[in-house]
Amino acid sequence: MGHHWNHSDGYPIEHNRWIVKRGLEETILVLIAGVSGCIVLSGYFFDIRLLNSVRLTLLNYAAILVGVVMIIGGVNIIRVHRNKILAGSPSSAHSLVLLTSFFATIAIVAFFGITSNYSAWIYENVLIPVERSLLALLAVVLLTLGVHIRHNNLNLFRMVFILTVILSLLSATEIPGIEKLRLDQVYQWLAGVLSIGGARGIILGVALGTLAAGLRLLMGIDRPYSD
Amino acid sequence: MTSIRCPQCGELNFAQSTVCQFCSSNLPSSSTDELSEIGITQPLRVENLPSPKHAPLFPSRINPLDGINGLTSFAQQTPSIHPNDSLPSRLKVTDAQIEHAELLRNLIDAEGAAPGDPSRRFGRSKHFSRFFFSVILIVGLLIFYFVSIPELDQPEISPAVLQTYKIVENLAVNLPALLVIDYNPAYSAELDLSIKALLTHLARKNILSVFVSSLPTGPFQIEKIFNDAKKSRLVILPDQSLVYNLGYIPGGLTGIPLFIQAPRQIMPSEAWTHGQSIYPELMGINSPDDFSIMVIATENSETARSWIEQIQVHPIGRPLIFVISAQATPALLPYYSAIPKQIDGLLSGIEAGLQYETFDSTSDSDSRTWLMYNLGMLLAGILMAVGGILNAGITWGRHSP
Amino acid sequence: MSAWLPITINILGLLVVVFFSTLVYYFSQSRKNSKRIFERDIPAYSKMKRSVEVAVETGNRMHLSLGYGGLIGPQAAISFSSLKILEKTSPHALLSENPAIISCGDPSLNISAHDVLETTARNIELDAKLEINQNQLTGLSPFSFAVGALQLTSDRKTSVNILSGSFDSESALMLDSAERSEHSTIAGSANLIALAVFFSGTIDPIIGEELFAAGGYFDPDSKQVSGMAAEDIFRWVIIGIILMGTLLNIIGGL
Amino acid sequence: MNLPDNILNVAGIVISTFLTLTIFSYLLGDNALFRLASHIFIGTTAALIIAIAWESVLWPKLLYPFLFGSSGERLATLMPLALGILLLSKLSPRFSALGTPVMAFLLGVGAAIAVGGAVVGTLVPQTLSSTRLIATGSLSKLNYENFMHVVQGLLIILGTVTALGYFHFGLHFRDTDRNRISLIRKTTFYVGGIFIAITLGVVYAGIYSAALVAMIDRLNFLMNLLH
Repeated sequence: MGHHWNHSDGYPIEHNRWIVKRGLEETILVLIAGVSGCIVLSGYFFDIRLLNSVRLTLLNYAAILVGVVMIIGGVNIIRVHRNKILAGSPSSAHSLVLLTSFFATIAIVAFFGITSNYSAWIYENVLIPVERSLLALLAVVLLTLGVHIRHNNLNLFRMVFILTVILSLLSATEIPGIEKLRLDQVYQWLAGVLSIGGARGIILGVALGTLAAGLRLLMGIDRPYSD
Repeated sequence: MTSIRCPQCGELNFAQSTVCQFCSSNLPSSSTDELSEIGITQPLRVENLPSPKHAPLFPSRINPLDGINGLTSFAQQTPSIHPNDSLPSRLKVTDAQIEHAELLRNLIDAEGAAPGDPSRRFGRSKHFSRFFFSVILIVGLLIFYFVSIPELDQPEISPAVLQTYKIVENLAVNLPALLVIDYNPAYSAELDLSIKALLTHLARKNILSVFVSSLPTGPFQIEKIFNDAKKSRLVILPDQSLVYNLGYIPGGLTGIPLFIQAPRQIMPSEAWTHGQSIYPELMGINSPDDFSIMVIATENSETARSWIEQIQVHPIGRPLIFVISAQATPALLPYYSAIPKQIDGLLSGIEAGLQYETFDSTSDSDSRTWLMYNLGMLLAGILMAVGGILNAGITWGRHSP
Repeated sequence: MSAWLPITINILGLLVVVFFSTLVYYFSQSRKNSKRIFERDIPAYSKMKRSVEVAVETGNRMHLSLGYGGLIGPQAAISFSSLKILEKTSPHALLSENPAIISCGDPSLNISAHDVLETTARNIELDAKLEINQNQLTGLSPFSFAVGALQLTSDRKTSVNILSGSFDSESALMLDSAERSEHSTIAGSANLIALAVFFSGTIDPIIGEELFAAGGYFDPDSKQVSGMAAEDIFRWVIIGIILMGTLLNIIGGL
Repeated sequence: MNLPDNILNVAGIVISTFLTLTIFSYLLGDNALFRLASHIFIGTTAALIIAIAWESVLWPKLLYPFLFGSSGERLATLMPLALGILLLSKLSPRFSALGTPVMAFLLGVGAAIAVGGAVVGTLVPQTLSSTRLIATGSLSKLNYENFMHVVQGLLIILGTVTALGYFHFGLHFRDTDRNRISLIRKTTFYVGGIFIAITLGVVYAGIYSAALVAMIDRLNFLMNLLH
């Protein structure tokens, strides 16, 4: 585990014991992941009362623990930026701003309550404008990317791609004159027929990949949890 | 140790490379012209080797002449048939090369900035065109604030919107509706329109709308919808009757399977008790089937897929409607067009919102927005077409002798 | 139809899971030591290896962004595969003069990434201590994550940005800033929206299912490729079912 | 101590205008103002999310029942509480090993949710529905509608099949020369790639349209200030 490697100082016996211990730990971890996973997974295929209630309990635990994980995440963010400030990195001023806004918001929410006007005010006047503006930036960014599409790697697929983009954009407009081009009928075929096929293929592929990755974890072949 | 940028693909390569490791095109020899492409700030000198406190560039077990340990093992493990896959001797760092790097380093210091390579010029032109496009787009969109607005007829009702409207119109009145607000604040401009139109429709039919969200910011978004609805003169919401904010689904996406099966178990109990004190009809709710309809609003195709998949496991015997951003539509069409349908109704993008508004003639948005939208799409289409043709020309010109 | 459909779907689903896991188990146990070859080369992975090598040799930094998808839920599988990429690249990227930096937008992913980094550091006997800033949770929502990661993508010491995992349209901002600072970018996702952005913004995007093949393309031992082999078999089974079903459907109608 | 609404409104307009303009300044290049706004945004978002995690998960589902609930409720929350405390140990490098079993449990549940959903929600139903695209009997009496229906169905099926085939890895356990790749595979690859490119093109236009709406919203917001 995480702290072992500091202490494991290459003495053979110590080392062997450590390996055995690790092996045991690994097995236990695999069992925990496998059993809990299989119980949850079984609920997708069988409807057995006892199994179902256990499954719901496990899901409930997971849902609660996600809340704990969020708290851990918050602490990590604070830590990272505290380190930046302490290290006097060039972005330490920004980190200071981040921490200030973080604690100010926490204070406001804690004092006035999360359902108060002030919490809503923060959402409406900080989150909404920033996120919408960032999304607005994307309009320009996407336009630039689209025009400058890697022209030294312009292969067949990219040509089809950019052609589809242009047709879709033009067909969406109802400006008099453009609509006479009857591009909307082309778009009907592109979006309503051809793209459904491609999308379904990609989605099925992703489902296969998900199946493989998930089952490998449940079977203990992949062990991202064991450090 | 120095690096050189490939003029074709703009990737970093070792200075000793004669062929680009990425696009296999020939690299120019290290003359002073390419010196400006050296991406590294420090040449490899003994005093520059990091102290043992930091990650060792040459850990003790590693023979410097092999490059970094395990680096070449990459190539050995690699099954791919790429011609340049294995790492030849160009990773070796000989004293001569170190001196060479030193020499190059001094030369750059002497030379100062040399003209950039094509990829850099490409980058610069990109900076320029980004600025250029932003000016065109913003000025173009703002023009309708200064010239008289030409009349543009509202989008004609699409079959999907009509079908969704009919589904809502035929709902049982006595059961509440469940609306899931799963979009980030960024997309509220696009999706609020449809949600408000739906809310108006439900309110007109005197149906209680219960809101939840699997996004932590969702509850705030729901409150915003309520406030906007109150402000707007058109949406029929007398002092927030007929709407209730059930709040955040604990666990977010993780909580969805549990919410689908046992909403009472996962949502905090006081959310229910408080709701029931205001709306007794909430007492009968034990599963999503007890709602008359389920509406899920999201901009993220993954979130939408998660909901569809989990609902498919425990099918709700009620209509399932998606209010989605235009970007997620293609990802959901396979489910919408599936036989039997996995989604019953679909409202996608700003058009759907504008179309749905016309049913209750509650058009909240001014005609200018629709006009700006059309112009924006047109501008983008034209710019991309012209730019694409120009780029193709440039590429052709560059590749042909 | 809808009355009997759910039952069949559940039974079919169970069969799929059983057969798939049997195949995975079989292939993971197959002790064939002969070299494994993929008919299809995924250029992004070869490029990823080389970019990391060049970055390490030239003392530059790799920035690996794992996306905002959580490990505890429907997006788990995608995040596993991006963790796999971290596992495969970090042994080399950690040795650089400027060691790798990881960014992600989900706490659970952040925790697991830290575990992976610690394991790697132990395995390569890295005598430098892992900095907390080497594994950053740059934000808790998709947009705040992307904005927070902009600093890392455009960092002067970074020479390669790898984006793999759950992304959304905001990933365009990260691509853009990487372009601005002229770093090479390798990106892959299973989300159609992010894929569209990557398709126009990067040379060789990793598209959908290819992302799950990271382990196999990095080191094709029987454990890594077992999933891919099973996927290939199931792929053609599904294609067969679709074609046969359609044919029977048509014939039945005539 | 409640501020009057008009002050809140004015402050809100000032702040959201400032944030919008600073974010838009990114169009001129990455700058300090943009970083300032983005750090305020990151800090505020994190704070609100953590507040929600506390308000609607940890307090009502974990701590409140444990502290003030009936004995039954306390017993029920004992397990998640213990798991949560173990998980918190991930915050300290020395004890992080204690949290690993909990992570194993969470990853197991996560994998199960992903696999179950992918199989029962996508893989099986999407495959089955692809076989029903061409309605039975549509070929028996051929008129224009039926013909178009059949053509569209065939195109969607072609797209699905080839796009799924596009991802074929073609794993061999012995060396093979590349020329031996069958013609079917090559065709599948190219046709599938074209379908995928079309799909992504339509998506790209969709992203731009979403971004454009945000851009229009921001411009309207700024212009309404002037008017």
